[in-house]
Amino acid sequence: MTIVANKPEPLIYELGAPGRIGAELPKCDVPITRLPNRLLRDDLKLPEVSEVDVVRHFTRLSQKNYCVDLGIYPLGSCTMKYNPKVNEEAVKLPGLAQIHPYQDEGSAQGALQMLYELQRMLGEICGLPGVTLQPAAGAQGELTGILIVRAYHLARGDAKRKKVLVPDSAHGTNPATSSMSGYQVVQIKSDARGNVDLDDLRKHADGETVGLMLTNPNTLGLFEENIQEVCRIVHAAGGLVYGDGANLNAIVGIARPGDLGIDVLHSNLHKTFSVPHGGGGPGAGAVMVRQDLAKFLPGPIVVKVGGARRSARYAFAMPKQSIGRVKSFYGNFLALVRAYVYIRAFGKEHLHEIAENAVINANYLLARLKDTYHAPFGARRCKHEFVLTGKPFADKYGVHTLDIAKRIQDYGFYPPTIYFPLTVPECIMIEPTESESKASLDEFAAALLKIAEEAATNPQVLKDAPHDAPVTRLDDVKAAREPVLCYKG
Amino acid sequence: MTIVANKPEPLIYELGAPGRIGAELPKCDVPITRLPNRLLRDDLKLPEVSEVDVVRHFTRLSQKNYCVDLGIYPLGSCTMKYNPKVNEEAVKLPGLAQIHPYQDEGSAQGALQMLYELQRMLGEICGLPGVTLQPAAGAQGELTGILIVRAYHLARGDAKRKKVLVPDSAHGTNPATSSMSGYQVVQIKSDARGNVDLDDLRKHADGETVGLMLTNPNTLGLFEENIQEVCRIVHAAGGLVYGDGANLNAIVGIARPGDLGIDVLHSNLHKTFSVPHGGGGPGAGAVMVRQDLAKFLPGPIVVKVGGARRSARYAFAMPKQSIGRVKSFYGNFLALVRAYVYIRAFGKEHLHEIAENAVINANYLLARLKDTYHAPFGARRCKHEFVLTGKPFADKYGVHTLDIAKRIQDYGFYPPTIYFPLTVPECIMIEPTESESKASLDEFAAALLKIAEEAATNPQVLKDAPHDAPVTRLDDVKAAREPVLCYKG
Amino acid sequence: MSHRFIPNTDADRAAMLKTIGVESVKDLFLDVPAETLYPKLNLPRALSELDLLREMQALSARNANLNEHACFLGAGAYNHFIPATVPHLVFRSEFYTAYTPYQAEISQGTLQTIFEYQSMICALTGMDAANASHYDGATAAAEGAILAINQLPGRDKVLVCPTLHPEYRATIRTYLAGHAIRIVGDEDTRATFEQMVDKHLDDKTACVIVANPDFLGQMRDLKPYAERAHAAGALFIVSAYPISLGLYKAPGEYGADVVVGEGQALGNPVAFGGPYLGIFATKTQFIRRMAGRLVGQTTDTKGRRGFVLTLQAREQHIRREKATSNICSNQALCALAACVFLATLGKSGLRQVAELCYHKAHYAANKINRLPGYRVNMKQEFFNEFVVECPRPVAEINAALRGQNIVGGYDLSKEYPHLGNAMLVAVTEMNTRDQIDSFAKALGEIKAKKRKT
Amino acid sequence: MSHRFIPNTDADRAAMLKTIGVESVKDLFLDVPAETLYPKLNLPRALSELDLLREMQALSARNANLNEHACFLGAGAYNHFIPATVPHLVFRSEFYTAYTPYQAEISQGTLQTIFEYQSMICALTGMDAANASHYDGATAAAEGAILAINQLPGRDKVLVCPTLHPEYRATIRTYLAGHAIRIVGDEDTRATFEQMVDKHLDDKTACVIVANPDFLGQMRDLKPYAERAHAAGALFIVSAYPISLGLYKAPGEYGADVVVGEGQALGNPVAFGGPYLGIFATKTQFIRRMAGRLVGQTTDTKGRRGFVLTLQAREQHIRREKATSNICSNQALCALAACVFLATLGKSGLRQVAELCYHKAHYAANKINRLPGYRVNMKQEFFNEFVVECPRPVAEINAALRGQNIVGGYDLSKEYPHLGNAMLVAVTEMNTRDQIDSFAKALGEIKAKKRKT
Ligand SMILES: Cc1ncc(COP(=O)(O)O)c(C=O)c1O
Ligand SMILES: Cc1ncc(COP(=O)(O)O)c(C=O)c1O
Repeated sequence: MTIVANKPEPLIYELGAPGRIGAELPKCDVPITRLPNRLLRDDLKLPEVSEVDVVRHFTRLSQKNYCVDLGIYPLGSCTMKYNPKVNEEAVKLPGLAQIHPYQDEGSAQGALQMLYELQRMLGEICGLPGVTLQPAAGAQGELTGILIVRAYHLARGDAKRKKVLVPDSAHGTNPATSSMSGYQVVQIKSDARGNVDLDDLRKHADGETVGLMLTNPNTLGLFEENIQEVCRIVHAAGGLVYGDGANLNAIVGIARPGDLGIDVLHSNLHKTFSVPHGGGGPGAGAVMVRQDLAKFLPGPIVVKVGGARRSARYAFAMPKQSIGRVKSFYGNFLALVRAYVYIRAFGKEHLHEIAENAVINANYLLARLKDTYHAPFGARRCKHEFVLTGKPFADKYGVHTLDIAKRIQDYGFYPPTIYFPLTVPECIMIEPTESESKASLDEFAAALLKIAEEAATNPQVLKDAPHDAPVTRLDDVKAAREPVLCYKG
Repeated sequence: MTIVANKPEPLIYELGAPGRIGAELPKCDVPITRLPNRLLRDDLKLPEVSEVDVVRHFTRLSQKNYCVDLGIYPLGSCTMKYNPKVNEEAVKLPGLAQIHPYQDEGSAQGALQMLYELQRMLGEICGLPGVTLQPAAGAQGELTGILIVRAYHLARGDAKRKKVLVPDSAHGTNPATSSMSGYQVVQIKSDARGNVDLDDLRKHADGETVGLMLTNPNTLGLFEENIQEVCRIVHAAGGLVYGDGANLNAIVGIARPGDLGIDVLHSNLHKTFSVPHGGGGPGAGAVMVRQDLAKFLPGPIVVKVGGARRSARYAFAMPKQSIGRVKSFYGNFLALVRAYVYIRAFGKEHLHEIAENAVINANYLLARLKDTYHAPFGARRCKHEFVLTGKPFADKYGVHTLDIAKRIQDYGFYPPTIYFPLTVPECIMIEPTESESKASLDEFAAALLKIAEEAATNPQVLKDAPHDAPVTRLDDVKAAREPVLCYKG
Repeated sequence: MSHRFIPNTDADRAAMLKTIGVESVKDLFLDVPAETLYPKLNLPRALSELDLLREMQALSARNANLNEHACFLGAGAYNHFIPATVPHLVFRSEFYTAYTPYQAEISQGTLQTIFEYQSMICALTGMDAANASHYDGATAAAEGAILAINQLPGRDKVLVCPTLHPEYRATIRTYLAGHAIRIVGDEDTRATFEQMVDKHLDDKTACVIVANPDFLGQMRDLKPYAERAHAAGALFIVSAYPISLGLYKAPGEYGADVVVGEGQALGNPVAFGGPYLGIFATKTQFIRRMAGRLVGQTTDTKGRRGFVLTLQAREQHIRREKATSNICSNQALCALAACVFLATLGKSGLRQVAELCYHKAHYAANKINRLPGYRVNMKQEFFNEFVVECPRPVAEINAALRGQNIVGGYDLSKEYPHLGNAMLVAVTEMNTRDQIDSFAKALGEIKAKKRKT
Repeated sequence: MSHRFIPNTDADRAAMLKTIGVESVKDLFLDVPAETLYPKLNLPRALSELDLLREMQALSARNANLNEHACFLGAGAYNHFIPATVPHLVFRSEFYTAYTPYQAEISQGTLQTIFEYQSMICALTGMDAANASHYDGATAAAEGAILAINQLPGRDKVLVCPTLHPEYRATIRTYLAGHAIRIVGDEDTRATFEQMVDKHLDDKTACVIVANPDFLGQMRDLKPYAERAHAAGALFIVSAYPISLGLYKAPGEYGADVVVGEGQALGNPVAFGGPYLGIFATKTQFIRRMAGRLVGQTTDTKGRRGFVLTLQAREQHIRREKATSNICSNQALCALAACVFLATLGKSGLRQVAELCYHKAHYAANKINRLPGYRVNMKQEFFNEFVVECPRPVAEINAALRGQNIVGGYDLSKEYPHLGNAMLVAVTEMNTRDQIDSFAKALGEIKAKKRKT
């Protein structure tokens, strides 16, 4: 509600009063035991508010947020698709939400079966049959994957490989993962068409190469045109190709990374498979590998133990040469439930429509915008997303991509990803996803075209944007210079 | 979200496109039967939208609404208290939401027990042991109650009574109910202290009098100081006193209408007992009566058939001389569940705190405002609500109560009830409820005091209000003169 | 002492009492007769949230719920699919913790959704205007009768068809108890519509109220009857089952003046009978006689479209004793559920649901009709509900079915004794073929058992 | 052909392809190797929403859920009360369908709630700064080790206590697999903390990681150990169980440099192990070495308070290979649940929960300790979890308990073989006295049974 969202909301600590309570617990129904006084705390600085205070505070705050359920959220590389509501019904079921990870396998066969089927379906969709569902997000999938590649080399007795090749357009998690895994990062150039520069790749792919981390389609939204050659080069050097499957939404059901030559892949289930993004997470980062690499997967994974359809039983098992575990338990289980529900909702008949519509939508938006905004790779068809550059506006009117992004908010939309990938100056990266209709894209395009006009005629209105949000532009520098990270009250 | 709530939202019919779908049903798993073509329709003008369209449309629309969960909602006479979230958990339970009203009583003993206990608790709280939970709202409770009074007179063979006495400050439903029941309405004056004018009452209470419909505390927020005398007068004339319990929140746990002399009472469970108001309903309007009137209650009601605590069984039964049924089935069941949960949450220890805090809050707000706004009954303590009059502002600055109400919105609050009761010119009727904290009342008072200032210094800003809502002031006259009541497309 | 639902602390209260100018809270209740103050209440003790939830779970567990039982019971309350969008959107607090949109500018959410609901109901029923809801199908029917009576002063007869829901007929009688109105037509529950009309329709008749499908499931072309009613100068009121309207002609097409109905099936759970949704729609000429809230379109001072409560001069808060009805709070949230339900299913989805009901019900009827001892009149047109003549009392059959997690049909023996051991069976899209087969099998076995003994 | 989650119609697509300038959608995939296009996928067929829900209900029904079972299992995942406010608020779409608040102005809801979460975690742990979450307790512990290693270059040893959760120790090992770091201390699971430290702590030690309460439930005053770690120049990292912090001293009070922990217990359901919440908090001096999102307070151009992601130069999207971690998506919604949980319970509520856990656990331990054949070390300080020496293998006992709808404790035989037949029992406020009594009774009977045979 406008009139409320516009008001500043106090911190929860600034609400309430001493002695006010928001919950009552049952009376203690057992005899009291003496408390160990010397170990106890004196005070606890938590809020003292009533239930109505809590509800109003967070309800009001929620209205200071944009979200997918309000409109297009075209954050490039994030695949902010619509999250079907049936997902949320499924995760409330008591036999899914209220089961303990250590309870006996025999008393959790439904959960194990679901995990098993999800492993199988993801393996099938990606063309890589070994699957772990343990990683909690894409980045953790990357770490998992690179540690599997490491295990692969070590198992062959090859300890000399130290370099991970990473294209310059890669997401920051790729190089960060490589160093977390103890490797050096070698950056590979892109060519003029946005592909991996084959010469540069050949130059660096050698006996020290652990592998290549390849995002395909890449973060420019372009499908690697030489994908098979790229994989051949890396494989010839003895390395493996790690696929960053963040952009799987572009090809899901249409082409399988495994068929393209990828050896190890993560998929951000919160992107392609509609797990809501939760304001930053949780997601899930399943990792799929070639059959011969399955023995290195972190565990436990779920296996079928005997029995045909009806009598099948499922159990947890540790792969033989497992890299270990990457977190406790079995992954973000309820996120996995959502991914499972989503895949079953599309089924084999409809799965490819996701990618088709995502790609049509991106190309359509690109077509609508590219005469006005400069599209560095506008000569190519894009996949699920595309990049524009705000450079001409910066040069001509002193209006930066940040200003454009802020102004977009005034038109009632979430802005695209900006300043990424780093290879494109003043980059604007747009991913509409298949959840948008043509009408929605037309509205969004109209706003961007209007803003382009404003950049020329009234640049200040961009620089002062946003005007209509709950706050005006916030001072990032101040926040970092004198960090205030918690309530001092 | 401001930037979204400010945009006009198309009608659902204006969204979507031919062939778009929002749901799929399971395939038909039985053989097809020929359809009776001559009875079938040709076309059905329903929306064609996808699930994401539906979700966004209604999510956006929701943000064009103020609600209790956003802040104070001081609609006088409506008791817009906070609705505890545990209520909403309870009504989702499958054994409450997913049971059929005609299923065997033996398979619904939990539901019947709950209804039985609620009947008993409401009877206890009101001091009137005969209870029906069937009425769907206060107004239907009134109809039920007056028909019970009618049945009482007829059962005594007294068919001559035709007049229902209704104080001039009564809610519109009271006179409307009287005529729906086939009676004439005789309006009774209020005296200078806001009580029923005893002389006027004596004048009209006679052998033709069916009874008196009394709201106590009345709609001025005042407790009837002569309550016992009022009841005596009516009883002496052979009439019954019907209590409109809309304002029960003022005395719940502190005084029982039955003890005060009321014979028949309805309670709006959505007011005193926290059933959420649902944008207009559903509520529930239980009716409580003296023991000797219980035989007239509409049915079925729930009775206990044999058995002590554990072995008790519950059944539906029709009271012997029942007025019949006032709707299908047994009342707004899930609303009753909420009321039950609410009463159990307070229990006998805390129930009176509801009224105490509601009354403190109202008197506090009255104290804060009465020097600035004219409080016609400011000399008296109020109960859960009070009235002000905007007349001085109208006279001095040409600013009307409507303008004040509209301006309140700009301060981020829902306005009070206005122009009711009709006995107070330019009336402003404020009911804060016990759900507000002192801090919340202080904020609200500050806004009202500021507006009073503005009325003097800048009346136009009131007349043009609201400024910050999703729309500016709407043209009621146009709506009524050329009614557009459905989408014509 | 603090309670979690009351934010004020002792300190707050003390400060407030001071501002008010009293010593203690008791001083605020001096106008209440002292002897009645603070009664000792025989109520249970307060429960924490956890204990409360456990209490409710325990109550819930003592009821047989339709998630775990196959349901063949309808008779005015139907177990239909509710898409996840419905609870998700209806239980946004902005909707469910608001009230009647008196202040239009900050209630556009509620107002626009009601306007959309009205539009959808008009589309379903073929009427010009629908109100924002009545309490349920029964009270909507009663309000329909009142509209007719008010519209046609001097006419004092209301004709109700014997196959109008028994509870609707009862409700109409209660609503009109205080008025000199004769409610006739259902004296003989076996009378056909023709017989009933022949007997009663005359120039004193204000309206004829009939259900389609009727309580026994029969679906008819009512055009001839509408014409007879109109010829006698009476209004023709149809009580319709909204899911059937996904498939069948709108009552407006065959002459209804008022369409009422139980809207529960549109996105509201069966919930032991409530809250439900009273549908009420009529033609332009009767709008000003309608009861209940109406939302109309208008513009704001900047010319933008907006919505307001309109034609309020019909209502109790303006007209008081002259109002069309005393209705104030209604079933708005159930109407919102219907609106979201109809938007989600849309044109094709509602038709699909209706067709599934039709095909499954006919499959079930055929199957049951072939069981020895059971009979269904397959000649009769029906939508998703039909009468089964049974070899034993329905109560006995239902008791046996319960043991197999089946909720059997409605026992017609009390209201329609002439039908003998008759069960009214409803089938919806929620009944799988397996469920229907098991139901038929279970019925078949009950018959068999009887033979053995 | 349309799917309910894809709004574009054939007509939309045709128009769009025309604007794009291609004939068909295939033309947009010409850069994909042709032979790989449109693989035949061995997947099940699409399901309607109703069928999907039934499928999920069937899967759910095959798991024994804790609503219907008394749970005495903890070991890192705890069945605690979740107030209704938590799901109600967390599942407002504005929160759960948003993403990382990159655009601060229209993400103030997420940002302010994270800031509040950070503040509450600081209050619980006694630290200066907390991040917006890690994946879980295990990964938070691993990131703690990495912080220490980065902070103290040249030190290549991480000391982990044998009573740190086995899965946390495993995760730390995996996380550091690619680095020349020795992870030591848990070789001998029976070693006391003193023995472990005596053996390993030296000037190569980057940090000491210890849990309080530890995996076996023991609660200790860790001050002396913190002092020893600090004396050796190492960081002291404590893994804490947040519910216990409602009662016990904050680790910051006894010298922790970093506090990590599993935050699931704060408003998140056990959910078969995820999503959970990795708590990570530290002192001001280490802030710039922290991984993960951090929210800071600032002002807008009009001077109003607002919140932004800050100190991003630590993170992968800015620093790439030099980042403190690769973490990007985190567990924000679980942190929001914790924030709402802590706000609702507040100062007194969290203490109440902790006390209930304490008293009930001690009641249970006493009771079990008195059973013949069972033993609990009542001398040892514990919060709500304790080790029970059992007369038979725990797997057998648990199998027997299952028949009585009891989920027994954690079987320690694999990870702590020296304890013999030992069961780790957790008791929370969710366990009623009745449940505890039944549990003890059932245990007692298991012993008895053995005697008979
Ligand atoms: C290309 C790419 N790789 C990896 C990631 C990291 O995934 P996550 O955020 O799930 O850890 C992202 C996230 O946005 C991404 O876009
Ligand atoms: C005093 C009074 N009486 C009766 C009613 C009617 O109650 P309901 O809206 O529940 O029908 C109201 C409703 O606001 C009221 O305030």
